[in-house]
Amino acid sequence: MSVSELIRWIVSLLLKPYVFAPIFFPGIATAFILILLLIWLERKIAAKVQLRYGPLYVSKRFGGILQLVADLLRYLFQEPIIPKNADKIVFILGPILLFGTAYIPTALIPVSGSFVPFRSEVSLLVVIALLSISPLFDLVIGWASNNKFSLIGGLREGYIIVSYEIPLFISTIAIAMLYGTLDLVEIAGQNKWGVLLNPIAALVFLIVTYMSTARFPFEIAEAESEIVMGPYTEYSGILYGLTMGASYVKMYVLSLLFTILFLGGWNPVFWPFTLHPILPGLIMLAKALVVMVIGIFLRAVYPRYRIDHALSIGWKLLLTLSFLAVCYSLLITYLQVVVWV
Amino acid sequence: MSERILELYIGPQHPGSGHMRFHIKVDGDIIVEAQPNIGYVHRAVEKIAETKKYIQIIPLVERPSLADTANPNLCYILALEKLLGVEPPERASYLRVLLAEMNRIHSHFYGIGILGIMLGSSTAFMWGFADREILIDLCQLLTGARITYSYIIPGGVRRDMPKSFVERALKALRYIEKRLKDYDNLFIENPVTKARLEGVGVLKKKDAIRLGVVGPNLRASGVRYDVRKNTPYCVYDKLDFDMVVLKEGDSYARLRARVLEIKESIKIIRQILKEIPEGPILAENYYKMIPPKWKDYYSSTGILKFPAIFARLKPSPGEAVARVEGGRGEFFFYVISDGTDKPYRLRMVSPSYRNVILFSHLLKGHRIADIPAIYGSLDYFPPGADR
Amino acid sequence: MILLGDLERSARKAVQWLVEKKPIRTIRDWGISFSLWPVHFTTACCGAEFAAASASKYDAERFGFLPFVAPRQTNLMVIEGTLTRKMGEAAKVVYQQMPEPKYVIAMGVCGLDGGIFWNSYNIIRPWQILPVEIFIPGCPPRPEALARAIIMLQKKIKGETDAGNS
Amino acid sequence: MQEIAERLKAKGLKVGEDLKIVVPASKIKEEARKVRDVGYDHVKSVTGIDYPHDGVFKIIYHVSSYSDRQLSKSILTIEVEISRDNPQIPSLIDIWPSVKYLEAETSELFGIEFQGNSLKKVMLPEDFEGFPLRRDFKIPVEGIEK
Repeated sequence: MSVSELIRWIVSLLLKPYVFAPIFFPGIATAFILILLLIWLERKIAAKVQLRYGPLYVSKRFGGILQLVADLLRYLFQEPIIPKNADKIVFILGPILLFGTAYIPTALIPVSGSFVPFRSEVSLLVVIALLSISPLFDLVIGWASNNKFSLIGGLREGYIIVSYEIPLFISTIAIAMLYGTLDLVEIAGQNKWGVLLNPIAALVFLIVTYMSTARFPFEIAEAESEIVMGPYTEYSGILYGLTMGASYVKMYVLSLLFTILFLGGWNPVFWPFTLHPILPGLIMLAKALVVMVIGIFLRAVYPRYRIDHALSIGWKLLLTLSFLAVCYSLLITYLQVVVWV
Repeated sequence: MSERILELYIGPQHPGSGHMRFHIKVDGDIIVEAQPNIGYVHRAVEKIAETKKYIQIIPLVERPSLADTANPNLCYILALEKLLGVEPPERASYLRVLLAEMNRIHSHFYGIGILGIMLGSSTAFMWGFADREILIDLCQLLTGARITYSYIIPGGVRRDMPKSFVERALKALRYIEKRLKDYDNLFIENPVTKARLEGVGVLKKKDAIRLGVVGPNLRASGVRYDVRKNTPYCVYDKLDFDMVVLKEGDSYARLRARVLEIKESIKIIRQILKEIPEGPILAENYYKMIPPKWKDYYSSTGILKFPAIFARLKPSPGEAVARVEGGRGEFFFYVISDGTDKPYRLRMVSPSYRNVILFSHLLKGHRIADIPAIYGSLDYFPPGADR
Repeated sequence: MILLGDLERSARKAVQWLVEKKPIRTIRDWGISFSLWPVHFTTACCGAEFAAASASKYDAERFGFLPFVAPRQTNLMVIEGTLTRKMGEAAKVVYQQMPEPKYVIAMGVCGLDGGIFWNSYNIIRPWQILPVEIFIPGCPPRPEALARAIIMLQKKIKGETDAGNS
Repeated sequence: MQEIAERLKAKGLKVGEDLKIVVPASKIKEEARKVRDVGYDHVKSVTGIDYPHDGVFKIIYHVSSYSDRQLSKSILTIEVEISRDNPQIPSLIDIWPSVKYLEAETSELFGIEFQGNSLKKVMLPEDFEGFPLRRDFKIPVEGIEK
């Protein structure tokens, strides 16, 4: 086993789909770079709307793009304070698990026709199930830091999680009916624009992505002006950095899912290119970026909802809309089967 | 039953409350009892005033309500002029009202900005403070200072209006009116703002009167009381503007009342810029005491040096009361002099101190998320309250 | 460097040696200096000018100066104006809650020696209770003065010595 | 001003020409109730003044009206004198609730006991002893005039 063979074996291992995808392309590396870009973009867009510059002198020529690198460095070298009466192990593990479990669903998201890490007939259901793991750690964080404001923040996070997950499930089922399959690769392969098929489900899914990642009108769990930083009040240093990044990772995953289900995956790419592993994935990433930019633009537009407004939207509005979406897709499938066949 | 109640301290560091602390008893999300704990910025203006000469008190009196400094200065000088028995010339009164109204506009923008950031809309905060800077530039052109003008002195004002002021002011006011439309679409008519403010912190008319509330909070509950209309001072009787009175009395009405008052103040400033008469800006008997070198300095630059008498100003023994409609409400001054060059007793009641009583009355029964909404809508300035 | 004794102490010594070396220290100082987040702690009336400095016209966010909410995530404390006794206790508590690389700017002439309220019975000087790095004169100081103070603090963090006459 | 003075005299209040009523400390409550019935519905300020040489505190209530248009143009002054060594006065909080914080501040800074006003601590820190606004509470003055 000479050295060159060893290197060649490692490289081939790295290029295997089930290793490359979760670590590099739709997985941790791109998500990490994307977080730094996204937060910088959010501050710049909010600054543009508010007639000012936003972060600039960090790297003047590139318009302050290194601002997030500076913030990350500060978090790294900041003293992580662990309060005396907080539950130590849970206090430290909370943000790490929150950040970690937010990535898991990318393991099932296909990059192109042939290049998918794990393929299964019910990959859509698996992704949805994996999505609901990471919000639980908000509750854990809220409870572990033994501070009144984080207790209330964690409780609020609990209310909101329950109120947005049911419409999420129902709207995905509604759109899956129209595709006829639960396998993400086939859904993406059909190149059909889900938005046109069932616009109600698309609307519900979009609102849920902004609700689950606390984008602006629904930024209630860590509402600054009411309960300081919500569940993350006691966190400092890199632990806080992880919690802040976790919501952006969740938005990244949800917007990838949104592009596959509603924006037709790698739609404009025709047959011969779909086998190329990276190109369709990049197009999908571009569409996901558009969805994310809309999400972060809301910071400059909306004030914050109160907890009971958000819950009433979640339970009353979104729930009925998602049932409507199911009936709508039932109607279409019935028409397709009976009338057109 | 008691262990259901959670005791919360929304303290001086908490973003939901300025420089004060709320002792809140919460049952679930509903506030059972709220007690404000103020005094965090109590710097004893009344005790210091007894150790300062009359002219030194002007900057002292402005510091507590820094967002709205022209009105306490005007109120103190009106009380002092009653003691001294001196009358400012016509042009000086017009300049005083001009500065007071410009200060009212940028104080209201300060209030809207703070309400915006309390509700979470950082754009309303940034816009509020951006448009405030336009008015501050105008005040800087007129008085030379950003927000602490000390512009009004016994018998008149310190500077005349520069030549370029009128058309720059009209240009700025046109820009502000255009900007107010943007505020309406983005922040005031925003469905989320309406959801957060409508029906929150309702102050009924008889409660507003009973609790002695002042300013836009009072007029938003339907009480027709504005010092500029009820007892006009300076030249307010010659200006026609109408009092902004709304009926609902909730936080949304208070926000709208402030925006409408900005429009009224713009109308007043336009009239002043049209009707301001020519003439001296300091009372005749004080003007005679200025040395000739400073007189032609004044005629060339329009900047007035104090006459030497102000250092040893000694009003006759007696007492005087004055009230002025500030941005946040009614200032009330009560000056007692015993013939020496320092006042025997200076009583300053600022509008925010009259509004403190509202917190424990309004916060009961609302949710935690309503604390910033109500706090922001009352436009409460803690240094002004604690003096 | 003898790696004797328990692992904990030697690990800390290793980290200390590593961080004090030239390359890592400059990166760390660069990172900290461009991400100075002041805690939301308005002590007195200079808060109006502090807000104007971080609003649209003077926009302190160009230097990475983002007013932030909780003491745990911030590394700069700006004492805006007069510090009364009651507020002094609160300032001490908030300062102790902030994580380690933290700096204090005393804004306004009241931070120097009490300003116009020098003879009030309820006033203490910030430098009596907190280690103040930069003093800003002015009552209230103009927003440009606060921006200049931030630049001076950034120079001081990066170790460019003559922060005084920048 | 004249017709306001007549309206007050009709209600049996001895009013000076500059709308000032001097009231002994014992009868403050009934006078206040009469003034409120005339139409003065809120208190603008409660001022304590310390006269150490003749050993007396003067408490001055400035009262005005929101609801009555004609009365809102005037400010009525009610002056009360209490002895300096045991400053006790019944609180007017049940007549004018707007007096709560104004009385609390005067009581804290002067040491005057307003019976019936539960609010005591408003401005000063808990561990502050002495009553600052009294004339005998000295604070440093400008250098040369020591």
